[in-house]
Amino acid sequence: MDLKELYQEIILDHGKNPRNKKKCDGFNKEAEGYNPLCGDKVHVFLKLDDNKKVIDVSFEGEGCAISMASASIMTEIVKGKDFDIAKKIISEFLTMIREGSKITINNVSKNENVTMMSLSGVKKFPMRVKCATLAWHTFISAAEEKKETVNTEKID
Amino acid sequence: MDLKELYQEIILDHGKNPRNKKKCDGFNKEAEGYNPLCGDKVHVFLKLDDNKKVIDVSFEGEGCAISMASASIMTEIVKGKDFDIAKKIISEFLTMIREGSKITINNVSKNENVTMMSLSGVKKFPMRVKCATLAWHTFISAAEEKKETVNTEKID
Amino acid sequence: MDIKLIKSQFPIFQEKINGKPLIYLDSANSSQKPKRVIDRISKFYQKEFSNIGRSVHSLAVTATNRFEETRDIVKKYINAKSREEIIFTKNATESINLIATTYGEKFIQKGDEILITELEHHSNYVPWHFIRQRKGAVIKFAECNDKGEVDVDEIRKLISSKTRIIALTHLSNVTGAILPIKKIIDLAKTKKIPVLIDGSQAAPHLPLNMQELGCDFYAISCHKMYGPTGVGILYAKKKWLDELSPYHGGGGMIEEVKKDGITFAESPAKYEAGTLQTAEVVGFSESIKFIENIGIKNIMQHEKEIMEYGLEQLRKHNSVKIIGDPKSRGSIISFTIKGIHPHDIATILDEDGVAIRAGHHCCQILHEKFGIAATARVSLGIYNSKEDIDVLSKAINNCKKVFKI
Amino acid sequence: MDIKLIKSQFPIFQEKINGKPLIYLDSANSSQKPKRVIDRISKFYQKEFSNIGRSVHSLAVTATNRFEETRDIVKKYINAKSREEIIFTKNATESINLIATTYGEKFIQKGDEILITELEHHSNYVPWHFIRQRKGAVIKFAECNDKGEVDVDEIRKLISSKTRIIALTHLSNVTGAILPIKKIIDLAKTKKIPVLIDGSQAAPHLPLNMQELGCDFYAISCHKMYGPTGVGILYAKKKWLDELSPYHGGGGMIEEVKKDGITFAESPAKYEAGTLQTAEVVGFSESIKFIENIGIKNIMQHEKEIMEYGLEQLRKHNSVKIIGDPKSRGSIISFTIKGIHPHDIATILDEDGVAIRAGHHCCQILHEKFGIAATARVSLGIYNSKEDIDVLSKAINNCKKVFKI
Ligand SMILES: Cc1ncc(COP(=O)(O)O)c(C=O)c1O
Ligand SMILES: Cc1ncc(COP(=O)(O)O)c(C=O)c1O
Repeated sequence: MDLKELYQEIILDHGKNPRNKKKCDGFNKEAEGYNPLCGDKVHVFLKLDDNKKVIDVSFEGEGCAISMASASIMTEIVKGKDFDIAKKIISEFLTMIREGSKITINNVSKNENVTMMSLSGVKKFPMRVKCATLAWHTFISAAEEKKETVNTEKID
Repeated sequence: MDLKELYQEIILDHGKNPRNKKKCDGFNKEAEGYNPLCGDKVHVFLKLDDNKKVIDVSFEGEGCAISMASASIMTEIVKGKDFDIAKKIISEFLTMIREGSKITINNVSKNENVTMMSLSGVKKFPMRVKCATLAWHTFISAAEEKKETVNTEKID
Repeated sequence: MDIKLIKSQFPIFQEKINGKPLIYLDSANSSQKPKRVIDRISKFYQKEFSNIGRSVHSLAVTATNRFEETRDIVKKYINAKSREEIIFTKNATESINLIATTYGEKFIQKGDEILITELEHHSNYVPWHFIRQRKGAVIKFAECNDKGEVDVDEIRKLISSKTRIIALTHLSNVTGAILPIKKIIDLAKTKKIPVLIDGSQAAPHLPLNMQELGCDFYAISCHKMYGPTGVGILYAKKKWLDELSPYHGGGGMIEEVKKDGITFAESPAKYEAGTLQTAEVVGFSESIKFIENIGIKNIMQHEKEIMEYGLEQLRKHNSVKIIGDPKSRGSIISFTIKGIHPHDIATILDEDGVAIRAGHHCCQILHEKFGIAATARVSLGIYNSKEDIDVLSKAINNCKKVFKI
Repeated sequence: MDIKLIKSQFPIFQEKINGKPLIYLDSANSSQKPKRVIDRISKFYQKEFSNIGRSVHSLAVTATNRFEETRDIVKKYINAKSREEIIFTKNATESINLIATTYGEKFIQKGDEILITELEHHSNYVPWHFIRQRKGAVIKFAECNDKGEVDVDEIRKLISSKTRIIALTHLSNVTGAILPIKKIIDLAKTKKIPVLIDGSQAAPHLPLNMQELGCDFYAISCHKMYGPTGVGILYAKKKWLDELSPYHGGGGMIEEVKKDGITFAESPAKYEAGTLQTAEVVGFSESIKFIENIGIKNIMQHEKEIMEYGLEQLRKHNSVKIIGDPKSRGSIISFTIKGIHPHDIATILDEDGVAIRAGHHCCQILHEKFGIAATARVSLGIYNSKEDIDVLSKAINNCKKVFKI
């Protein structure tokens, strides 16, 4: 049943108890994301060091289980990684969500891979894809210091 | 065949050789009529005496055979009659065009009755009804000194 | 009244959604269409189609007659004083924009006040916002109380000598509240302030009587009235249509066109530029016949029964919170479930074939007021039954199961 | 190409007009609809209908996909750069009003010049007239020559440092002239003046390639393209849609709505307020497929052949005068008959089942220029054949007989 694929244990857990849902200490970059269709909002806070390594990352926001879980998972995945690597991972993640492909990049642990893949169920729910991708886009926007709010109507 | 009813000999004759198509001498009232759908235009000139008798009446204008014939016939019918009687005749004429009734008023000669009835064929051609009634409305407008152009979209 | 029989007139209910029968609870968004409406459109294209009002050939005459007959049918259905008061637009949104623009342009100046309510759909706020921006006017929002209603006193309080128009919804598309518009219109009349009613939600569910209401403008959305998409109606008192400027410029709305000036046709032509939604308008005549055949009173009564059953069933769920509790309620129920976001609810319900809407329903002001980003909304049509509510209720249980609540 | 087979796809040709087969020569007014378009609309209502873009349930997903797929199909068909450049309106008239209003509001000031031509349909003049009135701008009319054409030099002559926009028809709906719009656009580019093309008549008959043309705006009327009524298209370069203000305000075109301010969605949503013409847009996807199946080149060639045969046959009638003689002509022929008013011609032709249009065809400026109040107009579609012209020719003989010419 597709619903079980969508609302996997991992997602329900992250949705209910999102990790890193706060303003992280000493963040030096941030960005907002917005999904005008649903009203989902996410605000990403990011601490990059001079070598562009993600020292810390967190988010605030409100939205459906998918968007909150997705934001929570995103913070776990990218924290501690170099931004360039994080960007590659995110690119694979977005392709996975859109096209149902596997994640093959070897910069993520097996565990991380499983966690990211827990969001693969949204592919069968086209109206929910944007919920799953919002935080990831917003992270990149924060790191690259784009001025505008990420708007799911403008991306994807 | 309906076409023969529409384009009766009398109408073709009046259409080709309209009577009283000029500015009549000494007119003291006038009004314009316009059919925005077809572009038919008619300008009625009218000489009423103090007793409201139609001393002279004429028209200028351009339009289809029906509208020109109808204007020509109108001038013939009302000329020499008291305005109040002309108004009654016109009222019967308009009902005839709309509802296909006969003209029973006894202020018109048998000949005049036949001439007016020659326009009865338009009833079967709803898009042409306004062509047949424009001049008659405009005559009344002239006599009653209404300011606005008669517009077939506003009447009927 | 045999609801099964009525429902069987809607072909869509033969479809399966995720293998389940369709339980359509999203009629406030757009209603489904009965076969006679769908067939009328087809037949029109198949046998009668031509552009209207311009050509003198037989097809054009037929098409024009069918189109204009619909205007008469609408006039009669809403009891307007004259057919010239019925303008066909593309949706209720255009109807409201038309008035906001033409009335606003002429009668609203810097510092003038536009009075709307916190319940308004974006379609009855954004057009006034444009006027606010262009003219430097002020928009005042009549407050909505805890029950999701706006009462006459709230309106009275906000009326001032600068109020130029009152624009408000007849029936809230979120709380379902039916506003006391007759009283508000009567009040406004004593102050000589024109009133625009957004009837998008009311028109499918309440009797409409323009002469009795006495409002100046009334906007209708035909696709919510079992009608085709692409048609809206603007009712406006004749004096306004005479007084206001035209809106869209183009073919059909002119009287005479010269290089240095243009004169315009009278209404309704004045406000209907270009080729109209001919087939859709003709199709809509069947929607009104459909409603009239059942009788709007019967529709109201049936929907009320289902709505009340729905409230009862929803209230049985501890975790469900119903938004607003209006004394007079149309067949709309918005709710939230503690711990489950409305979008997740909608997705899970859909698995059971239950179609509801989740979101802010184009009422962000109201959602902000209630401090929630989104709600789930159940809205009814004549085809709904108590069984639909039962399926809904079971599907809500499923939501709770998925989310382990 | 088997025209009989193509014609058989149009149900209306099974109808009799005054007991005669329908000879439809009024496609410039509105084209007839092939069965696949009619059926698509029915099927959509029967099996897929729901409001789009707002709900997350399955029906809404399907409907949204069908709707947005049509945008992609249109984008591809007219070779726009991106799908965001395709705005669905209710007709070409609205498309032009949208641009005249939003562009005019922002970029046209007192004394500025709007350059149009004497060939323009009222829909491409009245909206600019509104801007002229509101802003104190000037409208300059490029002259149409005896052949019913407007050439590049005429445009060049009128361009000044005050010209803010050039708006002109691609194909005249009276003389049939195809204007050298590519050259005019190239010229305008050197002067940095944006160009709006009224493509209402061209779109059904000529290949469309926005990127090659390079125009800023292009208006299309879907009901003239074998499509449903109630849909038009506005193509606009992305940069304009980003830069101009929204037009209608309402649901779907906003980003965030607060009491003291509103931010707007990006195009296309920015310009598509309220519930759209969902079924009609979806139906239109079949119109494009219909055209593509035949091939626009084949359509052009066929229509050209019939049009030339029509000119030849009409010229055989001494009393017939053809209006204009453009070098490059679309399948439109306007004419007069000495001694018979066009309305009488149309009525008499109709008795023989021949549907033509008579009047000023929403081009009063042009008719005044030619010193005639009205013309009779024959306009072709893919379903017309030489036999239709033969029936027309005989029907004209009948006109002459009735009028004893
Ligand atoms: C050249 C031209 N422009 C504009 C229009 C207006 O198109 P629509 O009626 O679809 O708005 C037409 C058709 O009537 C036309 O022929
Ligand atoms: C209260 C209200 N007003 C206006 C609208 C807009 O109607 P439409 O989408 O037909 O323009 C809607 C429906 O979406 C509504 O519910």
